[in-house]
Amino acid sequence: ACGDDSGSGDSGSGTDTKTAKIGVILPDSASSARWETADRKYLEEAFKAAGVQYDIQNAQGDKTQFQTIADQMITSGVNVLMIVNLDSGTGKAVLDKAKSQGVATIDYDRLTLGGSAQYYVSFDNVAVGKLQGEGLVQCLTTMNKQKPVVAELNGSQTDNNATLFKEGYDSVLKPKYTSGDYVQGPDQWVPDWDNAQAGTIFEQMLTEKSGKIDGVLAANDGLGNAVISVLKKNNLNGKVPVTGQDATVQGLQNILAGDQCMTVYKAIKQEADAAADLAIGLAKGEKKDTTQTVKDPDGNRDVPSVLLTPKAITKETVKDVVADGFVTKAELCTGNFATLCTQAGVS
Amino acid sequence: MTTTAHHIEPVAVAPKPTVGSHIRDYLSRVGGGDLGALPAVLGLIVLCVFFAIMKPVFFSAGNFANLFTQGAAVTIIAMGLIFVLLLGEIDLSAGFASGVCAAILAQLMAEQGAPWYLAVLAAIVTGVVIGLVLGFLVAKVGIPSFVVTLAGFLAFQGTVLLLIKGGTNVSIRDDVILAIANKNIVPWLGWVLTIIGIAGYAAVVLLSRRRRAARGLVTEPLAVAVGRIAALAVILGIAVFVLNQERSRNVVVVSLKGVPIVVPIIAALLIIWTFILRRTAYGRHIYAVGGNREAARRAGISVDRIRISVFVICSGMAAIGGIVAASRANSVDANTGGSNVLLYAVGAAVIGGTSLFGGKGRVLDALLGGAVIAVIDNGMGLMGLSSGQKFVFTGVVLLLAAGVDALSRRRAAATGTR
Amino acid sequence: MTTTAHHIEPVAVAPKPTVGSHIRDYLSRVGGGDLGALPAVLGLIVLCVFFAIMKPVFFSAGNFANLFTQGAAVTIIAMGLIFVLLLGEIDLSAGFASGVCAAILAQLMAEQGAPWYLAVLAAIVTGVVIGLVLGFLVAKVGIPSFVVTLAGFLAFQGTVLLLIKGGTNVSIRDDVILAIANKNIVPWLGWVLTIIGIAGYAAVVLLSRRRRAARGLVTEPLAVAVGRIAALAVILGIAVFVLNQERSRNVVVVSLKGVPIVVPIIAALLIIWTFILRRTAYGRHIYAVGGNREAARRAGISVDRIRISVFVICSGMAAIGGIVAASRANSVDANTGGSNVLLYAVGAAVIGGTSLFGGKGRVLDALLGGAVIAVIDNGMGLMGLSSGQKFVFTGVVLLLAAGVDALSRRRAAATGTR
Amino acid sequence: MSVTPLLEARGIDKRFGPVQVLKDVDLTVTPGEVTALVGDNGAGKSTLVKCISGIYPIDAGEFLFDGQPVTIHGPRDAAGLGIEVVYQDLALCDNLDIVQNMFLGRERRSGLVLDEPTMEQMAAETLAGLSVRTVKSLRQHVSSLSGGQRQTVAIAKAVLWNSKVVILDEPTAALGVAQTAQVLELVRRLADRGLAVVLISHNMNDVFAVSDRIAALYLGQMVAQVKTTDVTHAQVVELITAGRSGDLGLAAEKIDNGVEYADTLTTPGAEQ
Amino acid sequence: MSVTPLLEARGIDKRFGPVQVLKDVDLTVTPGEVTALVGDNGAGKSTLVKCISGIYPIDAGEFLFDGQPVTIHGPRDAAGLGIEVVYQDLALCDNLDIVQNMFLGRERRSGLVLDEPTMEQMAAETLAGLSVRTVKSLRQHVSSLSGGQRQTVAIAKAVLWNSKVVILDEPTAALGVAQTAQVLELVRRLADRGLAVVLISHNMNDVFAVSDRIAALYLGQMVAQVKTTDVTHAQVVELITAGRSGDLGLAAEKIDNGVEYADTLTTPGAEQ
Ligand SMILES: Nc1ncnc2c1ncn2[C@@H]1O[C@H](COP(=O)(O)OP(=O)(O)OP(=O)(O)O)[C@@H](O)[C@H]1O
Ligand SMILES: Nc1ncnc2c1ncn2[C@@H]1O[C@H](COP(=O)(O)OP(=O)(O)OP(=O)(O)O)[C@@H](O)[C@H]1O
Ligand SMILES: [Mg+2]
Ligand SMILES: [Mg+2]
Repeated sequence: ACGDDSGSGDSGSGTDTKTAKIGVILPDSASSARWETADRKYLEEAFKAAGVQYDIQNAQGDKTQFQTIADQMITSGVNVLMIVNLDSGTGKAVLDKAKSQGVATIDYDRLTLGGSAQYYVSFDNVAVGKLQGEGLVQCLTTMNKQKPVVAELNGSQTDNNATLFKEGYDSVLKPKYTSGDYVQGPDQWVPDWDNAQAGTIFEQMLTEKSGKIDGVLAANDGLGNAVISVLKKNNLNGKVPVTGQDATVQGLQNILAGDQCMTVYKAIKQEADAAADLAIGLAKGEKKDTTQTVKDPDGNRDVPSVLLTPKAITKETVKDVVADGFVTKAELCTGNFATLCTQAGVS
Repeated sequence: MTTTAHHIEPVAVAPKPTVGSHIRDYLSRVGGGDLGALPAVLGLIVLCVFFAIMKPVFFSAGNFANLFTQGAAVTIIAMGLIFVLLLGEIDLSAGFASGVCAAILAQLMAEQGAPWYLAVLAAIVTGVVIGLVLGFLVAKVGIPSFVVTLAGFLAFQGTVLLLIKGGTNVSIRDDVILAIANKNIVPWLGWVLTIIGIAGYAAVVLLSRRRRAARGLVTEPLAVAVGRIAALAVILGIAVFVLNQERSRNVVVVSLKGVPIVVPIIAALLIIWTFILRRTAYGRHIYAVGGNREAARRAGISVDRIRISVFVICSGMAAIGGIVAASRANSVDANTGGSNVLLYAVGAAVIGGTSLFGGKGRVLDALLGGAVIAVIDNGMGLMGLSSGQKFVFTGVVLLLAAGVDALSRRRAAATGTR
Repeated sequence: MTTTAHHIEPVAVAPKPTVGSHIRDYLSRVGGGDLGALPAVLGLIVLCVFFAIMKPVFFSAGNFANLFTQGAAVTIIAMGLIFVLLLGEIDLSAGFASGVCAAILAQLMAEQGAPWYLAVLAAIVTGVVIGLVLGFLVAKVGIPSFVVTLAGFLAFQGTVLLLIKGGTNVSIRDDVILAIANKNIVPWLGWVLTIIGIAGYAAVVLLSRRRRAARGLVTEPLAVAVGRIAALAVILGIAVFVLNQERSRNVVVVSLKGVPIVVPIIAALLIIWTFILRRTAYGRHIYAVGGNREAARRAGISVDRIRISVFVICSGMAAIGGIVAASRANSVDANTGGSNVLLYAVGAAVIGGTSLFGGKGRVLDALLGGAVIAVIDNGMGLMGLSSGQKFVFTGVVLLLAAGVDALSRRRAAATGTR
Repeated sequence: MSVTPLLEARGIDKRFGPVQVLKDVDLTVTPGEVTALVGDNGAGKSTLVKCISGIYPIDAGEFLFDGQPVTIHGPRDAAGLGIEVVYQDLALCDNLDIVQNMFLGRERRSGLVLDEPTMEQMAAETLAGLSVRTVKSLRQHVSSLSGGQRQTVAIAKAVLWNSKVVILDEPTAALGVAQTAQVLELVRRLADRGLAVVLISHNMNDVFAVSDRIAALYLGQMVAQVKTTDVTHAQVVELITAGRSGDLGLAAEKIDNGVEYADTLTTPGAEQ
Repeated sequence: MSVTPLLEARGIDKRFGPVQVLKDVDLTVTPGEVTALVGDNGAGKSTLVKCISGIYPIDAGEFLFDGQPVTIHGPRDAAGLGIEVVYQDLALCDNLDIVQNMFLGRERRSGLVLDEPTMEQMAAETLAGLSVRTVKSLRQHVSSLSGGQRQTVAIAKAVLWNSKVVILDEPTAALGVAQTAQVLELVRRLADRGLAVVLISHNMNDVFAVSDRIAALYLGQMVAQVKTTDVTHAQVVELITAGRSGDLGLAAEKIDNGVEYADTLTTPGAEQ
């Protein structure tokens, strides 16, 4: 319904730093580790630095909860609302409600289709998927696998980002399947990104293929770890490349151990800082310009956007993540990993 | 057998009760543990005071309106669940059944372009059919309801996914459907409905009093009857007054006042189902089957039919709940009716005082328990805790609210009545 | 009172049963509906045949071994739940309680660098403490167990999040813990344990037979007793034989054979808890409280203590289940013990034949029901369906398995015995 | 036996799993008469009643009502024929009050709505006629009633309706002196009004006081159905405890049968 | 009254919410004697028993055991004092078998393990002494027993133990002729062994046959406690139904009290 451009910036005007208050709703803590460990931290730092009031909450994957939190934030007087939607429907409902109450809005990490947010700040999720696909191809090539059978373990089918990731890596893998270079193996979604279920699902893939799986496209590090634990049980770890995402400590350790082939590092600090910058501006009644836009096909409008590029991490580049401060050496290089860290040049 | 000296006296002669005796009676009943809705109401008050102290904004008109729309879907589903629980059965699938119905609604409108009334009809019919199937499997095939509805829980979860074709979500654009959970009725209409409600209640109370008096049965004193009516009028009046306040943050942009549309919907459902449970033979039979299935069977009640019917009611209400949820979310996706919806709905019923073992419960319980859960959710949303803290806190607060209830009922048990 | 003509005869004189009479008796009991484990076993066979036809690889030694490790955690949690269900209570928090215990285990090892045995101890102690708190709230404060454990469900979910600091995964790197769900015992040890098990069973059966005979009580014929022992020996023998087959995909790289370590763990738990339920006064009292709480109280049983204790057992077993789950996943995350774990565990108990109303159930039920659920999950994993289809299919298959059970029990009800 | 029987049971067999509880039982119930059904504990009296009212399906045999064969699949069918039963295990809903229990399954309505005032009034009248004086309120849940009060409610429930056959399974077991007298009087009155009444009782005084005919069950077999005036106290007690008395009851060899019937009992000292 | 009473209740008050069920009740139980507790339906007999055994907390009054004041907080305390009760609502666990029910709460063990053979043997012996002949197996669930069989199990359960006081609440209500005789004999035997026995019954023949002393409750008040030999049948019945008989029982004005007591009852025709 609401499709007009939101460039006017009429909302939030007339407020000063004292009453500026920013609400942030994070989606969950199951689909990825980042929300609670990274985003919350960086956003808090940025807001504190700017001296604005803020309220960051997590909807725990519950849409009703998501809307409730939004209602509560609007009630408690935020003038900028930044959301990571759980789906476009509730996202749109929240954005529209906020707009009708004169609250400025930002789509963080996920675009709300048909929504009314002033800005969109994100990594390119399709690009993330592409990196995963390319990473897997790279590993399979170095391992010199002929006509490898590739299994795909997608994220939650109910998460739109999972669909975007899949779109990305399928764009790399599909041509290989059609050309006959690769053999398409089992391809399943993991409900709720649940790692335990992922283990069973992969174990059954392996059983069904009688062990003939040569590469696994796992959508994030948690799923990757579930795959690796099954491979370990069959002493196949290290022999079958597995992908990941999020550059978690666990994923990086698996990479160092040689069990995981790559992960995707999204410099969340950059994303958080960019979003915080825009939010603080809106809260203070300033209107900042962005260079990029993203087309919202549902709302038929170009959303002013800040898009950041993800980065593939392999054994060689693990040190970059530490250097970035995304994970600390102390948490990464525990126990046996100390030596591996040194080998990989982590300092 | 010696049967001397027995004289048939009239069972006893009761003096006409007075206001004083009535109040004394009530106090002694409460003292003796017959608490009715008191503990749930008490728990609710404690919660509200707590949140109001922690976050004064909790007590704003805007937040009051939020409460209703936030708790509506769970409360409606809980109302349906009451019927299943009254028989000592359970329906784990009610949450996702609401999802299936919502998905049908959304798809019919989005893909077939069906008008809203057809879509609503289709959703409710779907709910009824689901209930028929579940009820048949429980009553006629004899599979325990926990297993049947666990299977339903899984199957409907899948059905939603299939209906909305994977991870996308289907937007709802129809204004009528969207209005349900997002719009308010104009202030004057709120007052009109309130007055109709109070007048209706007064008519029922006074008429049934007159009918009893005509038969020479004991009646409550007129003053007490009038008191009840007045109490209802005051509560409704205050609520409507508050909801009719302006609650827009920016009046220039938009004016926001009036009773949310879901409120009269819930009120209507409450009245209808309470009437059916309390005043019809069917409702009586539900209690009988829940209290003692064998006794009900021996009394000639068609137990199977009752068992099937409650599942139909439950799934039908789930369909309505699903429509409200879809309206509130402006969309339907694979999670509609999922996550905590079911547990919250059953929890609402149980907190309200409905027993999981059957035979004991009222539709009003769903409302009271739903209010407790909505208040906790709402208040917690204002506190700004991290998600871990929030879960822990919600659990603890829920426990405290239930503890008020339990401790007051314990006093009852101690006096021997339960 | 006329009391002529009554002669105290010995209650009756039972002829010594023969093998024939025993078999006839059994058949007539089955015909009369006293089915025991039969329906669950039947359902299991139907499922296996179905999946074997759909996917022949289902019947491979490797998949057989998978089954055990996949179903272990849910089965162990279900075993603990049996105790709570036997009292007619419910523990919704068992899933996340297992998550909390697993998180404690993982964090102690990862952050404190604690040795595995200390971590395991801490996890189990945590479980016990959780059980004590839940039990206290249910038995002493008097809050319905559904509400208490719903609060626990929420609070523990939050606790897991807090323990693992948000959404991270805590890896488990300790070899002993990892071995539990991922390694096998050497083939010869498998055989030794099997033989010990069979010998123990034989000793118990024959000894109790001898003791009854010594008192002149009716005993089952020796042939029947020997037959039971032989049956157990055959089943165990085949299972161990199959599991001792080579199932590595690549024998050159690694040899993979032997009974998974979880199997003897589950067997030990099964034997211990069955012993406690069937052969001790404590177990008897659990059944009594579940069957008729008031009668148990009048018999001088300390009902509160029993009620608390079952929650302790349940949460303690959840802790063990959590450890197994952590071992299998090689890590602990915010979802450990979440999603469908609880519903599957309760479902396992109910499918096995345990009643949600208390008084009826065995620890073996958890195993049978757990097997049904594991087989469904396992077979479904082989089929490669989309998520939506998978959910629907799982629901339907679950229903079919339960339907076999229900229909065979219906025959029982028709003859009037239930 | 000149009046045609209203209800006849012929060759009823009933087994619970391996245990045969009723064996080829015949019973004739005549309108205007009180038939006392007697038998030892566990003889099968209550089971027979439950078979008649359709609670248990029978394994063999048939029922005739007014001379016509009928099939009774459940309590609804029995009620449809005008058979009203007071069960030994009273079958009241503890969560309902006295009035609600008394009218269960046959609620009075005005339109759709339950007609509570009428029901309450009728219940009060019926209970008053049964010497109930200590009930505090008709709106009391039956779970809070004393044993005798519960039994009175169950009896009152059965006699509220215009039925043709009333079966009472030990109706006075928990009743006080006055209440027992009232119920016996009521039983006689029902029969005099032309109903067929079956009374189960262990109290021989009561049986001889009100019954016209006595049917004796012994270990699941009907051993005699005789006029009350034709037998003595002692004879009936003998029939109950031994299965025969003089030329009444089972033939000698049949009694052996009866003992064999109990042969699955687990007992000590069985070492033969 | 020369022997010191074993158990004494003094001034017991008990109310359920607004309803006062026991009013200042005194009761004395002497060892070696059978005290019959009589009263109309709903007089409060069962409630009194449940107060003594600690199932209901009392509102006022005290208990003396062997002359010492005692507090009884629950059935465990009562059992600890040696008080054993057969309740009117039998309180058996339907999901357990006969042996399991009989030994509930006092299981025999050898070491940790239940000693099933011993228990089964003892159960069989006790039941045989109570004329139970139709029970098929001691391993039968009590849910499948007939009314009389259930009652016998409950009685057998109570007399298995070496207690000092045995209270039986209408123990013979559902029993057959032979079984009733056995139980009455047993009651007499228990008293003769020096136990204090309280027997509640509505059957005056039984009361006069076995009791040494009669205590009569009327609408929650103890109206008389007399030697059985000092009163007649008719007197006792009058005490039960009217609260007084000649100079026994309540004074005239107190009876009015009794009627006022029932004043909350909902009744028709109350238009005064
Ligand atoms: N559901 C059942 N399953 C197995 N046996 C049963 C069942 N119901 C009753 N019996 C057995 O059937 C026999 C007859 O029981 P029934 O209740 O008919 O006796 P009754 O004549 O009414 O005795 P009472 O005078 O004690 O009430 C008893 O031995 C009883 O144990
Ligand atoms: N839990 C309760 N709540 C309220 N009233 C009760 C409760 N239990 C018993 N009463 C009432 O107390 C009175 C006494 O009951 P009680 O069972 O002691 O009678 P009784 O003398 O044993 O009668 P009976 O001979 O019928 O067994 C009755 O009027 C009964 O309705
Ligand atoms: Mg009977
Ligand atoms: Mg009594």
